[in-house]
Amino acid sequence: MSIETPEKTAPAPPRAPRSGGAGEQDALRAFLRRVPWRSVAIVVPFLAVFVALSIGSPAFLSAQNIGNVLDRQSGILIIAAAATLVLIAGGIDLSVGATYMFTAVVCGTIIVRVGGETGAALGIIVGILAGLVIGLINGIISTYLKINPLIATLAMSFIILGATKLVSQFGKEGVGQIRVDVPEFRWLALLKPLGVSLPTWIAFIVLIVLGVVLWRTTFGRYVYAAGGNAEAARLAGIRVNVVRIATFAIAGTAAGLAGVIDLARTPSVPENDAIATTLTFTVLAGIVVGGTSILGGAGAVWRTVLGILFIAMLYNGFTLLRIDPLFQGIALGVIILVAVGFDAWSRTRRR
Amino acid sequence: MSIETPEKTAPAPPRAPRSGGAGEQDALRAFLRRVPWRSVAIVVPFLAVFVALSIGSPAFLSAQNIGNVLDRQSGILIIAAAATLVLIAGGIDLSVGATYMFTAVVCGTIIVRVGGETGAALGIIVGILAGLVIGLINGIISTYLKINPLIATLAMSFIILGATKLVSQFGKEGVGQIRVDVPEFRWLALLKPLGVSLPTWIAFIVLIVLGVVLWRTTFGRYVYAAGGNAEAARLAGIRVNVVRIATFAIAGTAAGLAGVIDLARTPSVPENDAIATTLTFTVLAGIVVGGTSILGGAGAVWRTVLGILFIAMLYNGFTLLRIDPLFQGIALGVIILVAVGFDAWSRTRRR
Amino acid sequence: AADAGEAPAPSDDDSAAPAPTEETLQVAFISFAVANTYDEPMLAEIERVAAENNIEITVFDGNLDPNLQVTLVQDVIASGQYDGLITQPVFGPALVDITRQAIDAGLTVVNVDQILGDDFTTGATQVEGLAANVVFVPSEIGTKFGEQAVEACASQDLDPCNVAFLHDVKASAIGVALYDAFNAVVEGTPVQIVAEGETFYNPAAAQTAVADILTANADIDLIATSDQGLQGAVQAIEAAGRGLDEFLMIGYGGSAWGKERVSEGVVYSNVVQAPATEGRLAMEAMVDALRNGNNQGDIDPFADFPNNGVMTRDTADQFTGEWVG
Amino acid sequence: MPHTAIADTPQLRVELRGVGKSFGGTPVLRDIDLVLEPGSVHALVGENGAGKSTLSKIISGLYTADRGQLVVDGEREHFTSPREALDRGIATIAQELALVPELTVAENVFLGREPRTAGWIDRKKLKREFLEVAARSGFDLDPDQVVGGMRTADQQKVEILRALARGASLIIMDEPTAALARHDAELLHDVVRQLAASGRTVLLISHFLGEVLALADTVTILRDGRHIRTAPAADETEATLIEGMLGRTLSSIFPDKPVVADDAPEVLRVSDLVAPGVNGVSLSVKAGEIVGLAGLVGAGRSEIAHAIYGSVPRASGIVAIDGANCPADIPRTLKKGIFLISESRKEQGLVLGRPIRDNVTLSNMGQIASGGWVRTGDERRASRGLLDRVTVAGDDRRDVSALSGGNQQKVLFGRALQKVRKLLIADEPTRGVDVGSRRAIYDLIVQQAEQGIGVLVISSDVEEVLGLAHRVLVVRGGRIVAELEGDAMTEENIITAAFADPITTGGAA
Ligand SMILES: Nc1ncnc2c1ncn2[C@@H]1O[C@H](COP(=O)(O)OP(=O)(O)OP(=O)(O)O)[C@@H](O)[C@H]1O
Ligand SMILES: Nc1ncnc2c1ncn2[C@@H]1O[C@H](COP(=O)(O)OP(=O)(O)OP(=O)(O)O)[C@@H](O)[C@H]1O
Ligand SMILES: [Mg+2]
Ligand SMILES: [Mg+2]
Repeated sequence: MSIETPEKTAPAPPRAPRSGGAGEQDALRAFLRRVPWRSVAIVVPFLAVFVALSIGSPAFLSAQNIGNVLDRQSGILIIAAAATLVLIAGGIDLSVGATYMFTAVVCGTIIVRVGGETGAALGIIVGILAGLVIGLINGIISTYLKINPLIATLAMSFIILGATKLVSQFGKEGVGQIRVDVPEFRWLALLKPLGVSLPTWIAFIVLIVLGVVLWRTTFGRYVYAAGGNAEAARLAGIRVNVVRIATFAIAGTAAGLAGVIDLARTPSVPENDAIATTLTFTVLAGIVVGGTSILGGAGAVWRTVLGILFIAMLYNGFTLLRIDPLFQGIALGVIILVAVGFDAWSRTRRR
Repeated sequence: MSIETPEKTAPAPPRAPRSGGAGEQDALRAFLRRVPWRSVAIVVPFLAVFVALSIGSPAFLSAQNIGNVLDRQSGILIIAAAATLVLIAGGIDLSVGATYMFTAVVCGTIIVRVGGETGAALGIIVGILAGLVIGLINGIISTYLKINPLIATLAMSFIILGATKLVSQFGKEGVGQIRVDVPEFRWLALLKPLGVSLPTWIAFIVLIVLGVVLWRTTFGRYVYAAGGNAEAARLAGIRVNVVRIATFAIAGTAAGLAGVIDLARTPSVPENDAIATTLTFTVLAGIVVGGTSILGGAGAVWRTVLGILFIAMLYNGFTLLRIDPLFQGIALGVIILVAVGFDAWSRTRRR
Repeated sequence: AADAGEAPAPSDDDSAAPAPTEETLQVAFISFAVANTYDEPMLAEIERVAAENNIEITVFDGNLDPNLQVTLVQDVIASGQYDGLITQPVFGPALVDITRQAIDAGLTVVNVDQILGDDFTTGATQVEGLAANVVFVPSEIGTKFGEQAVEACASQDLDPCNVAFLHDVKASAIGVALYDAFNAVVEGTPVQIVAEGETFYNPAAAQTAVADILTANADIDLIATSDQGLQGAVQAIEAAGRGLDEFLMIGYGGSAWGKERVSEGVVYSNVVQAPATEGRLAMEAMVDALRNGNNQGDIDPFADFPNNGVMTRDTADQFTGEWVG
Repeated sequence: MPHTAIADTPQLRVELRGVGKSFGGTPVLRDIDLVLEPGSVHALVGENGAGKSTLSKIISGLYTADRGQLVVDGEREHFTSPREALDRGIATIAQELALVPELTVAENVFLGREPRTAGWIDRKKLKREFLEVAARSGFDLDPDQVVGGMRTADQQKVEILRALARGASLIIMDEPTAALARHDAELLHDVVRQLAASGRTVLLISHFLGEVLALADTVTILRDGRHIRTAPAADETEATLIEGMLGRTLSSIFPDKPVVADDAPEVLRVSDLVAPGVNGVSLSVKAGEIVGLAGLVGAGRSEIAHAIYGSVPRASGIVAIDGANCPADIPRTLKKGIFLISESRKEQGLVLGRPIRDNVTLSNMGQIASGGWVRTGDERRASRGLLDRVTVAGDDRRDVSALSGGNQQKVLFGRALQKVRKLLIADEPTRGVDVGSRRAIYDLIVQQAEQGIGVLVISSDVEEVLGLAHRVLVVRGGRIVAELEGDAMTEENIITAAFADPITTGGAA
């Protein structure tokens, strides 16, 4: 599992409404204070569910099942990790689902139209670049044009979904659907280096890179600062708008990459706005369940990974345990409430 | 049109990061400062589109068409107005769509099972009460249990949608659907006092009431205070949690009312989670386009009405003008960007 | 790459001869969802027949949202620009009222593909005054599907025969009707549903569901689901490193993809749906009603299909595969 | 109904017995005994983080004590919310402004106590009562102005009016004058005296010892959460208070001014600068020179600082560092060697929720990173070194919001020290800072000047400007209206210039 993304040195505690100077405290207390309760908080229900499923279903812990879960979540994990940066920097991107679908359609259209290895290579590159461009546009309108990122990316997602439908007209031969079941392209999903699917590897690498960028680079610091206190960041010499645009660009590129990967996995594009909306929703739900604040300034990639995998694990478990689909929603909701409630409770305890 | 909901006395100015200090200003400046630029900002694109459509399509301004638009938006307007209170008080309710669907199913099931006038009356009452109860639960878990309202109501919506499916099993006779095409109930949608549909009247009254409550009552002040600065509100002796729970309860009740009204209009319940999600999405989009902040503390009911009707008017216009569906999404996105961009631009100008 | 299912040639000469001199008529088509592979051939046929008869079609995108469809019909009535209306309901009960209003407003209304009304077990018209009703009946599909499940299991003498059943949307009206009919047929046979999932008409979702089902159940014999579901199932089986021949598969939908798999023998059989035929029949009925004032009433789109509308390996080449899948 | 009539306010005797309070295991208050006599002004002094605000929050119901009792008029009370304390007649002016930004002045003042008829706000009465309260205090505020856009000082006045409007018997004032200019502070002093004369109790927390001695009947000193002593104010002097607070003596609040060489080069030259709130400013600062910018609140001093720093667009004019033009773009001004410590550490300075370490190094990541990659070892050392220089002890991986106000201010100072600069602008560097820390900050400013750095100090505290600066520029209406040097640098001259009628001096228009 790719949850070992390095942990932030000092976990961001909730912003206490007000506090003063800490006099002196002894070493033990200082240590206890430093134990990342908030992190533990979400890790505990995650592990609890993991253990429960391992016991409840013999198939759960099988290499195949874990492999399946990770493989199918690779796209979402990539997007969610990048979207975490956007949130931390104080933005929000509601267009990732639409971008994901758009890039898949663009990539597929090129593969169908150009064909062969050239087509596949071109499709992959142009698909990812399309994501980058959309991300840049999102970033620019929500910073320089000062449109609230929520509306900016919502409106963008209408536009992108519209564009998707137009592009897909070119990807079809006559009446039909873009289908790219060609080996020149599908290796992207079918290769299994060291027994782990290529999408999983790609996701793993992207998560590590984004996690480390956030944790150990100046850019990462600027991302936290931009979201934590934009005015202070600006006065400290950080180009907040540039940082925010960069996070949007990263999210767009990630959505592009995920769209391309999932196209190779599927390998066809369902044209359905609801899928785009659901994806955006799932991504945000995972991020928030992981504990990253939508208000910006706090959060981490590893949290998002936990949040996304937590929900994915539940769905996987429902199927393995043969829980009637009619009851799955209720179970999911209750488990999330318990998990997040535990998190909230442990944070109150901290004081 | 019911957009004449009273305006807040003092328009909320943007929180300037802090800018050039005007030392002393004369009366004119003081007056100009108080002109509600922000309000004007969203009114201008609204009127522009309204006029453009009136010119572009002869059918647009017809009593029938305007009546249609208002009638079909009545449920959404009711929910959105109430959800505006939740946002202003610093919460957010992602479960309104699910609640809407749940109450419709509960109401429909009772009407089918009990039958007659008793069934209709009972269905209406229990449906609305179900909304109230859900709202109270939302409020309690997101205040006293300290679960972020975003996650709390998201998880609740999974639970409610699951419950909807279970309840609907009882509402069907055999393979069919819950259908409540009985006059004892449908008068709710079919009556047209003074030529305007009853749902439109109900929406009109609810909007006026909520608008005035927000504008002129102490409760309204507390709603702004709870969202604008919860700590300050608490220090001033306001029971912030109670105020927030009340807004959630209002939103739940509104969703219940809207579910009942729309059931009478339709008069059957589609079992489709996507509809619930879309409704929540539409409601939030309308609120945000109208200019209410999702960060709380600022906004107004009339803004929400404008935002919802703006989007509804655009869709209506697309149909009347026979715009190719493939281009509608793009057009919608671009127009929203322009409208909100204008709003943002006029706010920058203010300084 | 999948070849697009060619639109079936017009089966016979039109009942209403085109009369180019007649005035151009306006017909609105309230689609299920415009960007949808199942709907595309239907729309193409509707437009082809319309063009031949000097009729202009305006397409509206229902986008899988019944409320939106109601809204669109309201707008169509209010605009006063249309002579005819074709509905393809996302959710039959929701459109009943507004369709009545459209009929009262003088529009000629034809319903296509999906049930308009609340009874999903009959192809009979449920709204008085429809010019024609050209639908598939979910419970009939379910019955045929159940029969195919029994046959497929019998073909390999499996008793019990463990079935993974993937709903499209379990709680949907169509889903319920189809599943109930399926169950009614398989009751008392070796067919046993041991796993369920949902596809949401999306191969990727089906892939996920089937992967999990295969992980949890070592002994699945037959996978029963729609064509989109089967696409996902094939991906999942291949991804799991299992052989396609280890499983019996039956589908419904009658797509070109499904036809191909049936003729290859990968899929045992496929219960046909016929969007293009439906589109053609619906538009022809519309022309007939508008130009000649003839209401054709209930039309069974499968009337002319061979083998009771079921593709098997032997009969596959008698079918067209009307949509791509 | 708000009771605005003073006569019918009951007197209240509030007592703390053995009160203790800890946060996360760290004791913040230990065994405090305190009696607040009715009709008196009781001052509470102590270093930043001594526990003054915590103590006041226990009385006002925001916190509950872990140990000990709160006794009001002989009854044991156990407030669980500010609401209960308010009902008992205890109102608070919080240290951090607690206003609702989107509501108007009058609405904020009467928040929670609106004159109403069955839930409806009686707007006429609201206004009338507001005017009454405002008149009583002497503060001039527009009741209909939205609070969010107002300057800090005016917001502070709203906060004060709110406590008055409650008609409370005990009013807790937590550093009410920290953000007020002298004139407004004096108005508040009158109010405090009035309150005490009318039999109410005022608990005053302040770092201005002069103010404390002038107003208070009784003074209580806290140090590290411990009660040091309570004594009549008449028995105390600034020196005894400081000794009690710090546990050591402080010979003088201000360090000696460094010597500026006559031939010291000019580091900063500003010519005809026009920007929002700045109406044509020219000034210069020499290497090693400390220049003070004085003026009333809202005079435009902060605006001048921001225009020089380049954080707001300039309409015209030139800012030159060492003779080289400096564009209005923060990263580039930083490179040229200008650094601004802005006036509001919470809004413009610190990233709360992030570690102290990140906050200290934020402006100069290049020094501890190669190619964007942070060398954590270097960062740890750099951060430790800077924090040692500004005397902030403890683990620097803690959230910066865990520090007391004074220490937060020092963290910001540490950020300025990370690199050798040419010009340091310090805007209200000691707002809310205790005497001990204040001296530490002055020492830092002087150290900087001694190294040849030009310093521009902005302060509303005239004494501070006089005590630190070699030269004082008085600002009014976005212009420099006076330049005072040597013997001309007197409080009277500054105040005269700051208030002077524009027509007689012809300075402002
Ligand atoms: N909510 C809280 N959580 C944790 N620690 C706190 C909290 N509030 C205060 N503290 C700690 O309690 C101590 C006392 O804080 P307090 O605010 O009472 O100081 P103060 O005397 O008012 O200081 P200042 O003069 O800076 O206002 C400080 O060490 C502070 O860090
Ligand atoms: N509504 C407003 N719009 C624009 N500028 C404002 C507004 N309210 C306050 N300001 C400016 O913001 C600045 C910061 O206010 P603050 O109370 O901190 O003043 P100050 O910094 O003490 O005064 P100075 O400007 O002399 O430094 C003020 O100078 C004031 O002119
Ligand atoms: Mg304090
Ligand atoms: Mg200032």
